[in-house]
Amino acid sequence: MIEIAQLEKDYQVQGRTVSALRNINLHIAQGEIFGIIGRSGAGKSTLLRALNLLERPTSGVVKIEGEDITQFSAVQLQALRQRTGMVFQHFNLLSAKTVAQNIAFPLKLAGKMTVAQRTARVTELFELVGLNEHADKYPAQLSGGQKQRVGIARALANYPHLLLCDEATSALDPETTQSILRLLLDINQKLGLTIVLITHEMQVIRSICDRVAVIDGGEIVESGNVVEVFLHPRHTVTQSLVAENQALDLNLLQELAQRGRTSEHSYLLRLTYVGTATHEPILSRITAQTQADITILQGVIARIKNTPYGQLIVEVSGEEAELDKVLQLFGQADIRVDVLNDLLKQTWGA
Amino acid sequence: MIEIAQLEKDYQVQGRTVSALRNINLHIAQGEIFGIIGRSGAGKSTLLRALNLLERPTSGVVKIEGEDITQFSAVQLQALRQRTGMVFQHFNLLSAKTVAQNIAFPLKLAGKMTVAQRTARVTELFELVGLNEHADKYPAQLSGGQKQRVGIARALANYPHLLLCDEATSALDPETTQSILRLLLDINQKLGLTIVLITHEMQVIRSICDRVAVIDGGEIVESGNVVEVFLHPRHTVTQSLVAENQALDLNLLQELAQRGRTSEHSYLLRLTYVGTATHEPILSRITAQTQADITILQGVIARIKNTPYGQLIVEVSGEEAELDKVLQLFGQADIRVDVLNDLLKQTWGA
Amino acid sequence: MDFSVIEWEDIWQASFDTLTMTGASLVLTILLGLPLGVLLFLTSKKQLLEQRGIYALLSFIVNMLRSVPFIILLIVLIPFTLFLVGTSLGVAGTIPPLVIGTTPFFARLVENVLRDVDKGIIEACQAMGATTSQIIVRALLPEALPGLLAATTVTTIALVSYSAMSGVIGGGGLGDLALRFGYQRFQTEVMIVTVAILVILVQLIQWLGDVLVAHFTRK
Amino acid sequence: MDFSVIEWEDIWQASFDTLTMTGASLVLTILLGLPLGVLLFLTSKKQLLEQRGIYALLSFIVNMLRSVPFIILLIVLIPFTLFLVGTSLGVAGTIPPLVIGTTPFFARLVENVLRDVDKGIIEACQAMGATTSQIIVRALLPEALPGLLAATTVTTIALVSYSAMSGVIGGGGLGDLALRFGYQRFQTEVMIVTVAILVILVQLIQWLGDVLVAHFTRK
Amino acid sequence: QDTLTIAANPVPHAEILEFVKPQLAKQGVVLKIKVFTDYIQPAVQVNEKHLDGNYYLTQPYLNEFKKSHKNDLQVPLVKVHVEPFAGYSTKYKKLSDLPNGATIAIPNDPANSGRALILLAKQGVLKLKDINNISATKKDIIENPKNLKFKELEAATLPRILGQVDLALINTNYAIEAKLNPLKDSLFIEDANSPYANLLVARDDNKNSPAFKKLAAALNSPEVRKFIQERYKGAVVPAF
Ligand SMILES: Nc1ncnc2c1ncn2[C@@H]1O[C@H](COP(=O)(O)OP(=O)(O)OP(=O)(O)O)[C@@H](O)[C@H]1O
Ligand SMILES: Nc1ncnc2c1ncn2[C@@H]1O[C@H](COP(=O)(O)OP(=O)(O)OP(=O)(O)O)[C@@H](O)[C@H]1O
Ligand SMILES: [Mg+2]
Ligand SMILES: [Mg+2]
Repeated sequence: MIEIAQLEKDYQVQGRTVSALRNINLHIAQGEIFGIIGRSGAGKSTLLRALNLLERPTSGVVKIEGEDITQFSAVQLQALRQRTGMVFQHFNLLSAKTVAQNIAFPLKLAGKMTVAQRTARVTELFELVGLNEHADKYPAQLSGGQKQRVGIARALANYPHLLLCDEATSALDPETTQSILRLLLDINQKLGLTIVLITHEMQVIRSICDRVAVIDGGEIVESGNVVEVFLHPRHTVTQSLVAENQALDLNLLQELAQRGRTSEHSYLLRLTYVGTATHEPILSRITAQTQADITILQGVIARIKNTPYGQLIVEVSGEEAELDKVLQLFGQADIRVDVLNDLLKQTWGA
Repeated sequence: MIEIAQLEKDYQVQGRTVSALRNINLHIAQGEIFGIIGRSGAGKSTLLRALNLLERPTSGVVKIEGEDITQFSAVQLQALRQRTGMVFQHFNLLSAKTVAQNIAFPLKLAGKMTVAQRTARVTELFELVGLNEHADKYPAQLSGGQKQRVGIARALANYPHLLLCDEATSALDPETTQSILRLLLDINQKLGLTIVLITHEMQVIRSICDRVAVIDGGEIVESGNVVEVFLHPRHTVTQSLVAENQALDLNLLQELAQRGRTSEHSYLLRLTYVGTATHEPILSRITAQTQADITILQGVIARIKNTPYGQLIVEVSGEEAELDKVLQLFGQADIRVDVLNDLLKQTWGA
Repeated sequence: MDFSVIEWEDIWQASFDTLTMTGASLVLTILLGLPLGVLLFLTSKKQLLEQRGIYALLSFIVNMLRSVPFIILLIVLIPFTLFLVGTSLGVAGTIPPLVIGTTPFFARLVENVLRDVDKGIIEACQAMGATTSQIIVRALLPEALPGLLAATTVTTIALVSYSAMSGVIGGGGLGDLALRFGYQRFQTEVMIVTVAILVILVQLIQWLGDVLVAHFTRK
Repeated sequence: MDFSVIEWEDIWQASFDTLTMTGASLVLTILLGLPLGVLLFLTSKKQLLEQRGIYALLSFIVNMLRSVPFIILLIVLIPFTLFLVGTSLGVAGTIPPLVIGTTPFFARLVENVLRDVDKGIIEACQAMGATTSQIIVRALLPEALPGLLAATTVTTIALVSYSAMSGVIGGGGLGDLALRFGYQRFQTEVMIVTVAILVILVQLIQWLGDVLVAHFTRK
Repeated sequence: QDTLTIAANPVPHAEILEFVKPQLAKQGVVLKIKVFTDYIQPAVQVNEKHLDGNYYLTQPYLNEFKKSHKNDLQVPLVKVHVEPFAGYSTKYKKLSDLPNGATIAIPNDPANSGRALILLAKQGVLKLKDINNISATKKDIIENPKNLKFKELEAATLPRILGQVDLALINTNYAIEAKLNPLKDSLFIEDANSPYANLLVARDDNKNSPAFKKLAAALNSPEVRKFIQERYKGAVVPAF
């Protein structure tokens, strides 16, 4: 679907050249939901906007469905863009049109529907994003999240093949976010819609993305399957981004250290298990087989898209021998174990 | 600090009167960090904007530091607003001023600092929000998150007593969000800054808020300590908002149901434990004392501001007697247990 | 003051002429000036159809027409007017020079108004695959409507005041009456009455403009 | 064509007069029109200092001045001009009527430009406790600067073209020269030269305006 | 029925034409009057046959016009009236009282500025290169012993700024409208046989038409003489 090669983008700021994207290479398959994450100012929006040439790259190739769109004529580009939906970070709604007219706008532009079809489609979209009561309001009369939903409905109106979302749910509450994500996933599964989305909410990536790229300082520093990247982040930026609620909470460690509970006779472990292992009563069985005390200090057991996973920080304390046994048992059960004692010592020492 | 009584706000939409806020009563103490959550369009921004009278309420009283500000003269109101910082949902930066000038703007307005002091303060704020390199850019040349950080720096510039944040971190990645939250918490602790913040990221509430109000359809439907509200949400709206990654994942249940694993001889339980209980190796001890298998299906062990807590969905299977014993043991250990079997049956039956 | 000297029939006729001249010229000015202003905007720097050459040319023509004093324009255009409407005299003969005099002015105002439309909206249209003409007709102009109405109000009032000069070619109208009687013949009464009518007319135009602007402002 | 008949000294003097009249009037028009435009904006509906009465009054005065034909204004203002600058003749005598003729026009353009400033920015200033005058001086005007510069350009060119009428009171200038010699004395050469200079002047003004607008556009 | 479309200045030309209109109607001629405030267009329009004739030109101005337009299609039929030009002052009673360096306002249209300078020359306050050159300008002054300064303004403005100058030369029609009495208030005035008689002008091709003959006759009728004398009380003098 999308192939990007050697993409570069520079901006001119007061005479100086500032590089916003460097040597971007990316491949996104048809029907995939692809996430882009990165720190603020990393270049995510710039990259996304290069996919429909709202931002012309300084150099490089952007191929969509096999064709290099940087070589497209105006007419070809228009045709491509009509098949591409886009949700903007700042909404960009037409302030002089009502909510209904905003959503009908791409349909009118394409000019392929009768008035009746259009009305039906708009009504349908209202239902999907939950804006029924607001049809006749102007954007200035909407709340932030309502505007964002109008933007989403507008992007979906014309049954796009490709959907580009720039923080499409950032102004939405978790519940509405979930319902929008379900909607996107549904369209993706039924119609094979390819979605490229930027988000700061890791939960969004976990919920619907197949693959994810991490961008930093204008470069892709890591990319791959979401499960892989999220459970075993390699680059420091990725680690800090996905750390949110599953990596080690340093406050917690400090507290433990101060209480002096973590002795020589205890391990601080990070356990990671993916897939079916999650639903086995492993932890309780292991506990039953040893004399060691296992305390879950922090952790999540959830799923990334369709893959269940668990990541726990546990303290295992007991006799030396028992501890070894526990480690062994974890190993047999296909649980990845990282020993964090050193980290703890650092904190303690500090 | 803030006392709101009987606040009402109506909007006129095409001649009709639409109620945006109804019978709002609220008390926020000095030095508190107060969160407001609710679905998109609930009335959060409207409420926040009433606190500095950007939106004049239709009726009701807004008292700040004991004085009813709806009765304030223009001059009084200006003085109050100079002591109040505000971060806008849509940033509202001055497009004709550079980043540095935007941040210096409230300082210039107040006119209390010398040029040198101002420069020093602006440099300090740059450091705090991490925008050093962007001082001379204009807002149009910034990424979404960079704009938002300028907005935050501007709101903090004048050492406000009260800070109003409307989704102040919605455009920021988790890492930057955490650093901004730490910054706010720091100011809150050192200078006693009162903060009222709207957010859609429950993580933000968990990280720094003391109390939270849930608003729906223009009314406050629930409010209280964050731990209380988040762990035992009473109102359905609250439940669905905080459900995100800790309530029952229906997909998961369905899967379980289909696999037929959950038999008559098993319970599906939600365990909730708060405070010190979290750090006791309770689960492993109980496992050791029974023959039952305990599988953690889903859950979080984390902390809400300074309170550690855990909420797990577990499946306990084994002999009838063992199951009863497990329940008993949980009870003794001060763990709140909700039996979810019925829910499961519903899903199964469906 | 002796208002009995006033020939009310003349005043009525002059009012009618002013309305005709202003009305007809306004319609034509909008028909010509709007596209011209849009073109100026589109071809200018960093805009949709950036075209330095065309912009420079259009801008030059507009500037030229604006720099020629209106009376000279009236005269220079006589052959053209004659060709166009068959006479260079009277109300009909005044309309072409009025239109040519105000069109470039209106076009500049249109250009300025369009420059203030949020760029994000143009981008959104582009992202939806809109053609340039769709962007103009369906987004740019509707978004700029309040500004365009305000510009039209300013232009209409300028037209009323320009039409006073039409006496040079026998155009007539209130302004001309004020000039001929009030100025050249020192009949203060006529001047007061005509100016009063002009003031009322302009007041009405501004009021209508304000109402329309308010009605179409959605921000 | 025989350009040797042209008295270049006259042309030089006329150019100088035009520049003086336009320049001085422009400065005064901005000094008066900007505050007036700001006031119109502030007191209008739904704005910072909404005041129906004051708006209606200001709007009426502005409309009245705009509806009086310029020549009549020239005459009516003679006593006032005399009082102000000691003479109602020549270049000095032309400036007050020019200023009074263009100020209301400029004020309307200013009002229109200010209406397009993002309301969110005004709100942000209010939230920071800015006084109304701080909002105007430090936020509203800087934000509207490109628009204001464009309006100033339009006004300057209007002034150049208005100044052609100054001959009525002996004002002189290029437009007057074009009229009296080029038109009334059939000296086509003079007309061509003066109009050419006017075109160049207007072209320069527009170019300068465009450059400034581009320079101060930050969006 | 014949129709004649005649261009005229508003005062007194248009008024005199209005006066003869009913008379002509009786003789089967429909008279249409086009009022111009301008001094050029009426002549140009006649040349280009958009109008049948005009009534506002004086012989010197007609000559000048023919010269610059290089044709002589326009032919004077009859003289109708003279608007004697006069000098006024609010400060001085006699021309000889004018001080050195006095400011004199004169009209700025070519028809009248030359006329004003010639009148001044005839009064002996200055000398012109050619006293018969009706399009003389300030540049044609060869002697100016009193160092007079000239301000050129639009004719209709002159009465309004009389107080600001030492002397103003004003067309009688404007003087009268401004409530000046050309006979009493003026320091000097053109004599009756001024070359500046206003003419009824036709073109070569229609000068002999019966309608024009009738109009010419009507304008030189005793009724018109009486009308002019009664209405304008000396400010406009019949020239036939
Ligand atoms: N100017 C207005 N005119 C009419 N209705 C309005 C106006 N402003 C807001 N509303 C309506 O009032 C309700 C509350 O809006 P508000 O902006 O407070 O919501 P919110 O809770 O902040 O939502 P979000 O999370 O989406 O920002 C919404 O339904 C909105 O449509
Ligand atoms: N028009 C511009 N001129 C100059 N620099 C720009 C311009 N647009 C963006 N930049 C810079 O390019 C970098 C990348 O911007 P981009 O908008 O792609 O970031 P982002 O990853 O989307 O960030 P965010 O998450 O904050 O939205 C930023 O440092 C930004 O300041
Ligand atoms: Mg971005
Ligand atoms: Mg909101």
